[in-house]
Amino acid sequence: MLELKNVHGGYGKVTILNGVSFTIPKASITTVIGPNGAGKSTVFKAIFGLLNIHSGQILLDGKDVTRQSPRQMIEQGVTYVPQGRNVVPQLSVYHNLELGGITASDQDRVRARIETVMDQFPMLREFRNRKAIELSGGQQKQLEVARALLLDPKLILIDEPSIGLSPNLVQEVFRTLIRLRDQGVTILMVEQNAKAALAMSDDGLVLELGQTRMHDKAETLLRDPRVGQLFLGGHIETAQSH
Amino acid sequence: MSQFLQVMLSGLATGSIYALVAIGFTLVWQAAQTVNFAQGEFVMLPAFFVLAAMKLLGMPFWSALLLGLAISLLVLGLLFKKLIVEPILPHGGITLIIATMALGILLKESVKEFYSAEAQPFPSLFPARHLDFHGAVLSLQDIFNLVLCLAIVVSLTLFLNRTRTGRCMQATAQNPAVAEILGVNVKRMILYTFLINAGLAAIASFLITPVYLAKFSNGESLGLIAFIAAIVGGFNQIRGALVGGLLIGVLDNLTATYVTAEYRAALPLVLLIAVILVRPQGLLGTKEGRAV
Amino acid sequence: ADTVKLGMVAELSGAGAPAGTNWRDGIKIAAEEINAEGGILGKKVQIDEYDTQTDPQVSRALVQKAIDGGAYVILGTIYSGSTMVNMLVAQQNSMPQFVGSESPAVVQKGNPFVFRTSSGAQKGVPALTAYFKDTLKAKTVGVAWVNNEFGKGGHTVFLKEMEKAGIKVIADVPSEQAQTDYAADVAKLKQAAPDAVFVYMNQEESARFLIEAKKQSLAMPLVGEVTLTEAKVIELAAGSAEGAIAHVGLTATATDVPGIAAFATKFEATFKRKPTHDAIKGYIGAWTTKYVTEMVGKFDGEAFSTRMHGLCLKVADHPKILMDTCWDDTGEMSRPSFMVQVKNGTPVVIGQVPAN
Amino acid sequence: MTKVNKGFIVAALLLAVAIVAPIGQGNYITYTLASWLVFSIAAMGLNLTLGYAGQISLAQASFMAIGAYITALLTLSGWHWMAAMPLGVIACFIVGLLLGYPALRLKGHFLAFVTLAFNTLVFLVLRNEEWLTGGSYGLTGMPRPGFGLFTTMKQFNFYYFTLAVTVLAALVMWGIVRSPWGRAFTALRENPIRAESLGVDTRRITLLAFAIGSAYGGLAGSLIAPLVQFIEPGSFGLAHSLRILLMVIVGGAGYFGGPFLGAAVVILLPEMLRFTQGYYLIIYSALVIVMLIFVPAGLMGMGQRLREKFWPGRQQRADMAEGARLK
Amino acid sequence: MSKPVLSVRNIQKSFGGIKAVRGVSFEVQRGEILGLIGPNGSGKSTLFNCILGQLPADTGEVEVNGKPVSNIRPSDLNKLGVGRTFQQLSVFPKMTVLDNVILAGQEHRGTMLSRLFGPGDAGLTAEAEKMIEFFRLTPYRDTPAGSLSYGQQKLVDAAMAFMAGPDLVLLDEPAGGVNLTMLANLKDRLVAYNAEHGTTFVVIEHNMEFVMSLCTRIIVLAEGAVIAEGSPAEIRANQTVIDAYLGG
Ligand SMILES: Nc1ncnc2c1ncn2[C@@H]1O[C@H](COP(=O)(O)OP(=O)(O)OP(=O)(O)O)[C@@H](O)[C@H]1O
Ligand SMILES: Nc1ncnc2c1ncn2[C@@H]1O[C@H](COP(=O)(O)OP(=O)(O)OP(=O)(O)O)[C@@H](O)[C@H]1O
Ligand SMILES: [Mg+2]
Ligand SMILES: [Mg+2]
Repeated sequence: MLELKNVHGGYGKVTILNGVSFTIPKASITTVIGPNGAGKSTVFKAIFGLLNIHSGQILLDGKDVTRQSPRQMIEQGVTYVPQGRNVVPQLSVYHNLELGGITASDQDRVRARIETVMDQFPMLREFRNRKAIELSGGQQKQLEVARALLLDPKLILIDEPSIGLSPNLVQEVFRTLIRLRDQGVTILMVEQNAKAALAMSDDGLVLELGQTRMHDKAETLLRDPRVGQLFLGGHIETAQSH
Repeated sequence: MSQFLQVMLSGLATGSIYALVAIGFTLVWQAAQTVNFAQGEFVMLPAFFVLAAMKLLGMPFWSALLLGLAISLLVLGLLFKKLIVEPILPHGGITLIIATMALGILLKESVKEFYSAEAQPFPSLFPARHLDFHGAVLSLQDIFNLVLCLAIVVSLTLFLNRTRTGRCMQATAQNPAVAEILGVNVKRMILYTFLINAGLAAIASFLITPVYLAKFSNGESLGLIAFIAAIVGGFNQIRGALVGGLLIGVLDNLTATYVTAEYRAALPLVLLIAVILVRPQGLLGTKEGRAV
Repeated sequence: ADTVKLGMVAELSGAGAPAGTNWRDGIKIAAEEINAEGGILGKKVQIDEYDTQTDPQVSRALVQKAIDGGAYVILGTIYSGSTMVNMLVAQQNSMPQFVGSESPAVVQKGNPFVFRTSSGAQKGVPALTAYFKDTLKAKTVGVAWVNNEFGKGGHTVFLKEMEKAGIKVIADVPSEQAQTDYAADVAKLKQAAPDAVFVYMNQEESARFLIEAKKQSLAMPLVGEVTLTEAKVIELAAGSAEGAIAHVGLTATATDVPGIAAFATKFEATFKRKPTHDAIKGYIGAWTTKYVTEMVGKFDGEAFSTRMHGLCLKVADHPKILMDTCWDDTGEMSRPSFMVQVKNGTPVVIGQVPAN
Repeated sequence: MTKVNKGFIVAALLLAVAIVAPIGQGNYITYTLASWLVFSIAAMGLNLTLGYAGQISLAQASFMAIGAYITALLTLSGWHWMAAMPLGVIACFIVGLLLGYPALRLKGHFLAFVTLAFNTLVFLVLRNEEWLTGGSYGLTGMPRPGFGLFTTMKQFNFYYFTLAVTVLAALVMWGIVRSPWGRAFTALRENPIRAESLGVDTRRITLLAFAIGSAYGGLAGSLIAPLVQFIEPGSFGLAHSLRILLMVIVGGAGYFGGPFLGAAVVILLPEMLRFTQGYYLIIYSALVIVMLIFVPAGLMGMGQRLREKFWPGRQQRADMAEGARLK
Repeated sequence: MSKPVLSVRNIQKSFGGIKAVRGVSFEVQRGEILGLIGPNGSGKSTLFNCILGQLPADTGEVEVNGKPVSNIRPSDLNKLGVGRTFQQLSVFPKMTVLDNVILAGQEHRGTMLSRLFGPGDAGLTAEAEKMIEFFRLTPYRDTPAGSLSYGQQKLVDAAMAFMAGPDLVLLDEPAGGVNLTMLANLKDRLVAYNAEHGTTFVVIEHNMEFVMSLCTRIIVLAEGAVIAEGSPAEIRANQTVIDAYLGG
């Protein structure tokens, strides 16, 4: 479905990605983990056409999509939820949602979808006429996640959806992702909440210093002691014991 | 009494002109989050396009007007966006502001060098009919300006808030990065903004030049007053420009008539500073929401 | 060298550009004519242009630059604010300077090197007193003036003159330079209803004032000094200038003066527009340079200035001076002048005022 | 440390250039160079307010006016410049402090408006209060200061006098921006809310940014008075404030050397273009636009751009040297 | 017991029609690590902002060490020894990481005047470098903070909160986006600070593992009001909390 071949790229003069290669199969969930600053978000930007790629290739369904613009990526069924806050501050919640479907030709369908996601995240319905900037951190994140679900993407790139979400909503988001996968959507996700994320994923990918270090079944990674030690907060248990 | 009425009405009429130019400021702000300091020159220039078309091409007035509008859209809309806004906008507002200041000088000096340094008469779009209200005189043009201004404010507000394109333009201005990843055609939205702005500037130009006369330096004070009007009304609301413009027009005339002519430029400013300090977001402006 | 440099320092850009460019173009015509007649003392005239951007500080720097560049006389500036500064530099370098400024202060500083090309407001405005008093028989007047150094000069003299003549000034309305909205100004005058109004502003301001006056049907006679009836003002104000009256020193419309008619024709042929009085002033400045230098017989600023004081040039001997002209010991200038009124869209001479 | 040393060498070189620049030049060039120095001082002040502290001010020319009029009035009435100047500077400091108050409530273009209005007010007061300021005729004939045997009546001497003042002013500014204050100013620009929560007294820092910037405007004004020996309200209008703003941006806002470069471009470039006659303002403004398109960070940012252009080599990510933990 | 480090009484705050905080009161004793949890939009951040003077509360009083601080400005509060972090990224983007961290400490050194004449780094470089080292940011010492990754900026923010040597620190979602291993370090750091200096912490967090293992006491907010309070174990077992927040 999505394949990265030895991608190098970065910001300005600095090279951040030093050869990232992986393939993810269709209708699967792959979680990317790695230390802060490893280049996880940068990989997403590279895929979505937001990065200066020096070399390498990105293939979507076998088609070369290296250096395509975000709009072209959206046209090919890719959506992207970046890390951090990404709302249009002065527009209402509803209009922010609507922007999520702005590229769709069938606007009635988008409107119907909006109703559905508002059922899923009731807060959005309650606050539909408020400015996005006025929402709390987690509420804004809900808005963003909901916004990504309005089109019919075949690939969702979602960067740390759990930041700022309360535990029950994290579960809700994960459930939604699983449901989407079951419908045939491919999901590539970054999560620091890695244990929970890997537990629901098919595959896991470890990124470090801008390189793919490991790529395996999610359970395998979860059980790998080195991974646990280095990236899953291995000694949280030990800390708990005293 | 008739003096007071005259001053009020004239103030409103002038104010509507300020408002017309000020709308451009608020529009560019709402759709690109920047300030075009060449706005005054944008209003000065279209009249010269028309004059040039009449003088050099020998066109009749009305077709020259149309040609002037078209050239304005091309030069002040398309070219401005392509050559100046697009390359500089990513580097931040203040850089673009300085660039537009330089552009203002460029336009002004070009008109002076290539057309004329002297003021030129400009035909009026309206018959010179004057209406009498209890001893105060108002021209047909004044009334038209007021009505048009109102209509533009209403339709632009509706367009920006009620249409999807309008909201895409706002999204582009407020958070271009997000607009881009959602698939909004950011460049096109910016183009729309500047095309509308150019159109407005051209209309304002055709309306005011018969009275203000066509002169290369006309933009200086007009741009400044309109900028003030936009701020006072509230930069993030189109209708703020209307209120700000009318307020300044009236205050200026009242000051000059009843208080002081030497300080006529100052008193409105002082009043407005007071207003701004009480309502930092401008009269009709809305707060920008949470900061923490 | 076989050329002599004239330093033309004027307002070629900024607010004063219209005046400055006319001044320059008048000088250009003069330079061509002078060169065609063999130059000054056999040397060709070369005009060095310096643009002050209507900024006094820049004008000062540029007079300095013109002097560094070897100019023989300075021609300019027109705005009194600029002249007041840069004439100090010319004076320090004993450099004769012809200015287009009309502010009284220019010739009151005891600068022996500065010479006017038109008479100052303190001469022009008093010439009007008789008109207000005897012709219009005004008991009360209003004055609408532009609040810059140009307008202020005229305003001060006017108030003094009216007081002397026993005419009451019942409305005193200052306005800003480049002002566009004259509604309040005219409304005030209308309310006060004086017998006549003295209008003392620059060109476009005059035109805008006249348009508004017409709109509010201001009924009393509007009388100005020089600008009010200039061709440009009439063109700009269109029908609204009808009936406006002014006292003018030199006007391109005084076509019964042969020199002026010839100049106006040549100017229009060259520049495709009508000359203003600034153009005529520049022209006269350049020609006077030639005449007086040749009287002195050498290029010597001190001698030139000494010769200028108390000098009278007659058209009979010096045709390009256009009208008989005299300079006094302060550099002030006098020559006969006209009263002009706009009739059917053209200024018509309605009377001559003798030199004062 | 090496960075500081490099800056020091550049500064020393520039100073050397500034010292020899007027030698063998005419009065006019010397005069222009002196006005470059004066405007550099004014721009330096605005650079602190705008470039470092991020507070938009469109009123720098009016502080030059205040400094210039105070100096002019006092020196005309017989004071020595050395006594008059501090008064002008202090007055500007205080007025700047007051002008800073709106900045505590207002941001962005609202602040721009208030400062713009202030500039207009100062202009009107100078023009209308003729009894004090000479109105639109201005004040003329201010004496240039003398120091024993060294008199500055000559253009040449006055230039060196101005240069000395400029160097002192630059040293003081350097002291300010490299002290913790400088960091606090930048923090105010970058993220005032976070700065406040870290103990930065943003009110005081905002006011100081205005006051110090204005004091530099005042200093420039007190030099303009004896330099031009004529001042009038029109020389301190809004257009001149914008010109100083242009200097700051063109030079590179927030760079220490920016104002000097910017002032040089804004003052000297038109001089160099003057041979193009009427077209020089057109060419000049077009050049400024082109420059902003290609080097938006101002001329000071250009060095960096050029370095990147000619030494395009890629750079490794910062943490590469640490090595991977997962082998 | 001694005076509470922080005492909050009846804080209320509405935005237009929305009652974000509806009369919250609590006390924090010296040396406590208090957790503040609750669903999105329950008013946690708003409560922090009211306590810290970033937003004016509609009603209510706040005392720090027995001193009323209701109308005090954040900078003065910070000088009383109260540090904080923000929920959203909040660094000085164009300043280097080192400058960010030094700035956080410099305002506590000397007076306004001495800072003008003192050394450029206020003598803080060594201390700041140690802090940077701890958060594994040494390679980024001279990088502008704005070009760090999300998690790295979060760490810079945390580092800044510690630079002033605070008495009381309020942390708004310190764990968001931070790698679990680094998070464990952060937790150790908090615990160590708490043990060594008696520093008191109030932590807003949605990462339950982190909160439960770190805090000594937890307050749960929902719709602007306190709905539960107790030890981690009690909270974990509380059905209301499970329904409103933790989920099944
Ligand atoms: N805009 C930028 N400009 C320059 N460098 C950047 C930029 N964004 C990120 N970097 C650098 O790129 C590297 C990788 O960043 P990235 O955001 O991809 O990390 P990440 O793996 O997503 O980390 P996190 O878990 O903290 O989100 C970091 O070292 C960071 O310093
Ligand atoms: N400036 C504001 N204007 C309007 N409403 C606001 C504003 N700030 C906060 N609110 C509202 O107040 C409520 C509480 O917000 P707050 O940010 O305190 O929530 P929170 O508990 O921190 O949530 P989260 O866990 O998502 O960060 C929310 O409903 C929010 O929409
Ligand atoms: Mg990331
Ligand atoms: Mg929150």
